[in-house]
Amino acid sequence: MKLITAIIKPFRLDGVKEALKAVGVEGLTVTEVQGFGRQGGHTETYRGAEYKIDFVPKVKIEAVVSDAVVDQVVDAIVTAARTDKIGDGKVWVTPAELLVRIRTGERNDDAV
Amino acid sequence: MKLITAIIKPFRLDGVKEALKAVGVEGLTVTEVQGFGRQGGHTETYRGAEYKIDFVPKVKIEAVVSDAVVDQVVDAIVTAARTDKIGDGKVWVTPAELLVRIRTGERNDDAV
Amino acid sequence: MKLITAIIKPFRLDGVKEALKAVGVEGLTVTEVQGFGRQGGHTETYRGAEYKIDFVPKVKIEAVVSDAVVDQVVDAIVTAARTDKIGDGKVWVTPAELLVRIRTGERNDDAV
Amino acid sequence: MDSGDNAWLLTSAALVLFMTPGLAFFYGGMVRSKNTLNMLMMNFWCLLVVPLLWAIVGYSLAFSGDGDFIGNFDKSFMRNFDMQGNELMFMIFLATFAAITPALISGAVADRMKFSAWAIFVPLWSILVYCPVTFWVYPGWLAERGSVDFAGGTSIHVNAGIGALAVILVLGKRKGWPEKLSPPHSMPLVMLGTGILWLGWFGFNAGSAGAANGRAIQAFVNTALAAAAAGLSWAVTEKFRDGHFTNLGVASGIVAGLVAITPGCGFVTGGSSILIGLIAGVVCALAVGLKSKLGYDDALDVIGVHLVGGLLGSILIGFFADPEAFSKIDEGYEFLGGLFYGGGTELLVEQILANVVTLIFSFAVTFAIAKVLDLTIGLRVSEEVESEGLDIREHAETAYSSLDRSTI
Amino acid sequence: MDSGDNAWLLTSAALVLFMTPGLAFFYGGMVRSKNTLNMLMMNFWCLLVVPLLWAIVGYSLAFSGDGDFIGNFDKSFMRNFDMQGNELMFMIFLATFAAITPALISGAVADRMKFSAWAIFVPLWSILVYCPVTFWVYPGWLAERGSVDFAGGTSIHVNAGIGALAVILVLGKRKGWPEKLSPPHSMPLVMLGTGILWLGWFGFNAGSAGAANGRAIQAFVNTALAAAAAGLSWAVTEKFRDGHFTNLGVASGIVAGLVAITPGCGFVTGGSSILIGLIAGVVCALAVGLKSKLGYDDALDVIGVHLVGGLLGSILIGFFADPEAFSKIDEGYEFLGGLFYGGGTELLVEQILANVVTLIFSFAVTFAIAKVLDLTIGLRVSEEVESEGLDIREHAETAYSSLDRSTI
Amino acid sequence: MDSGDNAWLLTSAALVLFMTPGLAFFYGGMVRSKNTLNMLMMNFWCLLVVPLLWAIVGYSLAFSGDGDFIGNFDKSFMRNFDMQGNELMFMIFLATFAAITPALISGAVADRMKFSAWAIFVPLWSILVYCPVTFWVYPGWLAERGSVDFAGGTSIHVNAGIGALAVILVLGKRKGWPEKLSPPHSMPLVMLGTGILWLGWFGFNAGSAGAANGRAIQAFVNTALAAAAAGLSWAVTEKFRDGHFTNLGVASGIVAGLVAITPGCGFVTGGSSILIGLIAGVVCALAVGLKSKLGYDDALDVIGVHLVGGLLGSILIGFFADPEAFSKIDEGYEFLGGLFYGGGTELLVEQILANVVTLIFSFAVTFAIAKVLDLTIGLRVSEEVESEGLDIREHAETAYSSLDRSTI
Ligand SMILES: Nc1ncnc2c1ncn2[C@@H]1O[C@H](COP(=O)(O)OP(=O)(O)O)[C@@H](O)[C@H]1O
Ligand SMILES: Nc1ncnc2c1ncn2[C@@H]1O[C@H](COP(=O)(O)OP(=O)(O)O)[C@@H](O)[C@H]1O
Ligand SMILES: Nc1ncnc2c1ncn2[C@@H]1O[C@H](COP(=O)(O)OP(=O)(O)O)[C@@H](O)[C@H]1O
Repeated sequence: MKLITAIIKPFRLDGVKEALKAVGVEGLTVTEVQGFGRQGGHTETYRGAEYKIDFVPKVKIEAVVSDAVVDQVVDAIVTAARTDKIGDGKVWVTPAELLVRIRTGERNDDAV
Repeated sequence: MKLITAIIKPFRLDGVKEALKAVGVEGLTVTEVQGFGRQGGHTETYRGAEYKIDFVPKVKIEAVVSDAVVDQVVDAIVTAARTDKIGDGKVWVTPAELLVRIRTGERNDDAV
Repeated sequence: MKLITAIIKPFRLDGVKEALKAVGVEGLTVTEVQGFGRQGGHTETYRGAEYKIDFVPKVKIEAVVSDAVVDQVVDAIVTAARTDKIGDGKVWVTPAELLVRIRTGERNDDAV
Repeated sequence: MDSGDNAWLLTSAALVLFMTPGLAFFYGGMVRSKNTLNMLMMNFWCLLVVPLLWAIVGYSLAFSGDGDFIGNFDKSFMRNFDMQGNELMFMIFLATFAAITPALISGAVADRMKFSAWAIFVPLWSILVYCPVTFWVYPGWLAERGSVDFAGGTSIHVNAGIGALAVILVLGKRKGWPEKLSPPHSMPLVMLGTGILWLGWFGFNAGSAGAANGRAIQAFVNTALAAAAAGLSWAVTEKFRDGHFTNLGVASGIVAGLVAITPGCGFVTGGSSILIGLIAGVVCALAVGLKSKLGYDDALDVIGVHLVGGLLGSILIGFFADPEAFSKIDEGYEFLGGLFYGGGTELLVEQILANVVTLIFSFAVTFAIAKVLDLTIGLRVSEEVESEGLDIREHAETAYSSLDRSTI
Repeated sequence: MDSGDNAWLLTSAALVLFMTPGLAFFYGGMVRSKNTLNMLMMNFWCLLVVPLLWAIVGYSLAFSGDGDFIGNFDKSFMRNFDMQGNELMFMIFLATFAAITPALISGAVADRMKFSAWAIFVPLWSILVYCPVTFWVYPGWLAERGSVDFAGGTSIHVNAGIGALAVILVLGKRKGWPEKLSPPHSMPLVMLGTGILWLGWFGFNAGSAGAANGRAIQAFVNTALAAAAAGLSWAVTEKFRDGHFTNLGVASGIVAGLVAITPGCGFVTGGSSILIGLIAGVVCALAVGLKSKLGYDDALDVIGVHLVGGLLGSILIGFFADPEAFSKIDEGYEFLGGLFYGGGTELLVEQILANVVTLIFSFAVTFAIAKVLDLTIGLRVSEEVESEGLDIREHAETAYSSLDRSTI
Repeated sequence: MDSGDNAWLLTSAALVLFMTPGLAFFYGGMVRSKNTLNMLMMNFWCLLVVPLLWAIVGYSLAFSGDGDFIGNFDKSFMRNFDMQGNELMFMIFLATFAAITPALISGAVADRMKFSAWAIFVPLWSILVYCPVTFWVYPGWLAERGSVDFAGGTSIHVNAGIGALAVILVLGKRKGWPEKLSPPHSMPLVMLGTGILWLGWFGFNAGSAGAANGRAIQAFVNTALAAAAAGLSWAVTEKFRDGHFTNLGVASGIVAGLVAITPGCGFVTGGSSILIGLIAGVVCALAVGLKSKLGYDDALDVIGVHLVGGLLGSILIGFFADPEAFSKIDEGYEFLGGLFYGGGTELLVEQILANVVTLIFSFAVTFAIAKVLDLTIGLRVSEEVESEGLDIREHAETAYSSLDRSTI
């Protein structure tokens, strides 16, 4: 089992979700996050004072998947999230030793 | 050290927290997330137009624990979070190589 | 590659971000989370009724970094986040097998 | 028709109508975000249904005819109005009072009542409870006996407050109550509601003078002072007991003071209104604690604030009513004096009687309505809907949507 | 100058000015949070620019002189005012109407219009469209022929509604529309806007009587009843069609009813206003569905609510106008009767004519303004700005900042 | 007592009372969410404490008796009022002004003042600063010399603005200021406050005419035009300097314009009010930049907006006052003419004198109050409370609770 984590631009969420469904990922979890990176933030001006806002709204997607499909899933995310502009985000993969479906107690590949 | 991550129904948070306390987990971190899975979302209607809301509010719990108690902790979560209805969520375990308590600099099992 | 996760006090975010920049971390992702731990929560009173609020606002920082810099990064976080008061938070390290920059498809150390 | 009086009544009616959205925000901020829209909807529903019902039949039932117990249909459909005498203005001004009265009850039933049941409850209650009680208190037998109610302490706050108790006894407690309590999801929304309510209450109380005269001014002054005094005394009570001055305490105290001065604002003078406010703030601050002891789940304290505050204010008239002071303001304005102002106990007895009668009648009929609704269409949502939230399941809407900024 | 009339007009003008912030919240709650401040700003902009323009030249162009087609400059810069006759009051009261009219259009262009283009569009449209149409409908030729418009159905709602259509035809659809829809980011903000709009509309409609007289009272009653009726009928329409009573349905219905009763509130009686409201609620609830069928992206339904509701209300006067009833309220108040009140078809024909003329003129001139702006400075933001959000890119501001509580 | 005048004063008083919640939202939206409720509470506190104090003793101290420097106690406890002459109305109308004046100061001390210190500061300041200054400016020696202040430029805005400076000099800067700035946590809340303030300001300014007469109308017109002009000129200033039209700029400009026209709205005509507004918008937009240069932490710009705007408006009366124009509106309404209207420099000198006196007295006494409070109970929260947030620690409340929708 692997946990695949992707940080993407919010407006690509729908596309990535569809792409993941297409490669058979049936469950995932989404978090609204703030990203800091090469893209840089922006400046807001309130009453003439400048506020450097370093963080850019991003969306984090997490999905635990079977080892067999990891590459496919990563590719699907990268393809769907890509806009070729700075700030497109990152995908990373970490090992997961166990996955349990709470409702049934099923484990690992059965729980995906 | 293992990082245990659980996605649960929001209204089970209190119960799971108590169950974790009962098995000796003294620290955990909670995030409000949106889940996508078999449970499906719901439809909202604004001025006659249907909006398919795919995501369901969930709560993510993360706790880093000693290897020795992993099974116990997973079981505690599964038992406390279970409602036997679709959408109860998932628990997964990933290896953690290091844990530091910022305040004291203590490491690993001492830092839990 | 390692994924470094830190739970810190919100008002230390700026300091930690600067410390990370100083040791060469160019990207990271931030989430607003709620922590539960030794620090305890607080009590709110509405119309005379007490509400025990167990959770304390915290900020989670995630950064995937090269193996070589892990210790340095952890140290930087610990130093910058430390206030010596209870509730300073935790840092943990988990292995990451792959990191991809979505924009370019670069992998691992090139993608950091 | 005097243009100045008209101007004030037009303004007052607009302000009182605005109170129902204000109440919606006051209550809506106090519930969790998953039930916020249901709360707003219960209140707005009253604004849609009641004014129409009032224009068609309610006003006539509550104010027309010489009967002792109920009005007739002579003025239904806005017929037979005295167009020279401003009756159309009077009707619509009172329509806004009729609308907010059942809306008050929504605070008690928060988080668990079927909207379809509420949709039917509101018009039924207006006709079967609000119209007769209003008739008794104003043109009818209670008024004739000597009891007074300037702007609706008995007919509105006591009436809605006891009605709320009757409904929640049928409806039952929220799942988890009283162990699991949730703090208000948006205190700024609560404070906005408070501000709007106070603003509107000037129309409510001072508009009830029916003219832009000295009585309206005195009622206005009393409204301002009693609200301030009660907000202060509630806040201080909490500070002593719990250690903090809280916004919700201030908001609750302001509303309690406004409720308590409502029946008497046209019969007492400024000093008395400060005292009434101070008393109301302390008493209501203590009264909201009763529900957990007695075991009824009055979610947002309709009983502790409106029933207790209304009763208190109405009965205190029996002590503080000061006809002499008003004779200097407005000639020919007559009412019984209170115990402290040389009037003996007569007024006090009448005030108690009027409220006891209202308590009994309103409780009984409201309980019957709730019971019938419960046995027919059901009063309460399912456990699943209760835990998922009423907004999504009852209204297919979400109060705050953030993830969706991601689309496009 | 009668002090009572003054009091009511002062109050009304204040309330109508408050409607534009109300509209800002009504619309601002419906858009996503990334475009909320742009929406607020488009509305507040009208409050800054239009009253100044109106005082300087607009009022004179719209109300001064004996011409048939346009006013003159005699009363520009507030000169030559009849100071005994309350003309200054009249000017500022109408300034608040002039301000909200272009603001209505902002709902259609939401999420994609350059703010610089909007900043210029507003004064241009006020002078080139609003002033002439207002002249025709009030002192000018359309009024002289016999058509009526009590508080601005034709000159405001139809005018802004058709103008909205013209602008969005030049502007184009939002990226992703109609496949990708986003729910309102804050329904409580929408409901707050609704409450404020209803409150203000009493000033709008009943203030248009120009005095605190019986006509004002009747207009007030009609405003209350039509709004309630339309809120109810829109909500019931949705309940039957979609299965739920929704807050947005109620809010939309209330506004539709207010729009529909605006032109006729000083010509019809209470029963008719209930009917007009009921009809408007159903028709507008259906009309908002047209855009996806016809393919124009009227983001927040300015056409379905204001154009359709305004036309409906204006034309229904031709059926329901009741001069006899008003002769009992106000002596010497004369207008043609509607078809159902013995007046034949004359008024109906004039109402249709006035609206057709307004539709053609306003569409043509607004389209031309939009086209010129598009060809010069550009009407639309870039795709990048559209997806990142207009608040940050056009205004360098964020509606809600939470992470930043972390600093210090 | 004229019913039309009463109607307008009742309305005005209600609207002015509503300004304090409006100010609470205006300020409350600008601070971070962790300090929002503390800000609301500081404002609501003024609404609880000051009207009571005013009725009991403040009004008498500020308006009763023939002294030059301070009133007497003859009218304390609302005794000895001229009930025919509307004095009760006058008292309560002015109570709402007295309440909002210290509330203005809350914007300067945001994020760091102990609530217990604020709770005591407010009544002390009202009695020791507000009452004497008001006495001098209205019945007392400054007025007798010839200076004017229609609705409270000197006695309210200059007074509160310089008081704010005195308090923050004792209180010190917020931790991290000026390096660490946090953006407003909710701009919609700020814009809501702005809308409410503008609405209420019509009561503030036009109500200060004391009647629904021509002067009230002129004051109303001036209020609308100056606010619009200043909103526009502030926004344009920012557009040129910073590149964007911002909501906060518009909001700040509107308030600056309202402040600046407050003292003169009953002495200048419409054209002058546009000029005053345009000037105020630019000057205040620049003035808010001073604090970072001079190093005082005026959190929400009470000095840049209220002190500077109030001084500006008060002194510009010396140029623009136009008694002749008003003689056509209201017979027997006399005041000195401004420099541009044939009045020479006399009025200008008096205006400057009145403000200088106020600046000195208010600064000195406010500084003393703050110092005493600091040395006794302490003016400032601990560093820990400052970084954790005042809402939780000072009030045991949280503005927005979301996680808790999870319970049940
Ligand atoms: N090393 C990292 N660890 C965790 N998240 C990262 C890392 N680098 C970037 N990110 C996330 O990815 C987002 C995009 O990164 P950025 O450097 O701005 O652009 P790009 O990915 O196109 O080079 C950031 O906003 C941040 O959320
Ligand atoms: N593979 C997965 N990876 C990460 N999160 C998942 C995964 N599958 C499900 N989830 C999370 O668990 C929640 C419940 O899953 P769902 O499929 O709806 O029901 P169930 O767990 O009962 O089968 C989802 O809403 C989502 O947040
Ligand atoms: N075992 C753990 N796993 C995950 N997060 C933890 C764990 N223990 C603590 N935390 C997080 O760290 C925060 C601080 O922990 P706490 O026990 O309060 O203080 P300290 O770290 O100073 O001992 C908690 O609020 C929680 O968010």
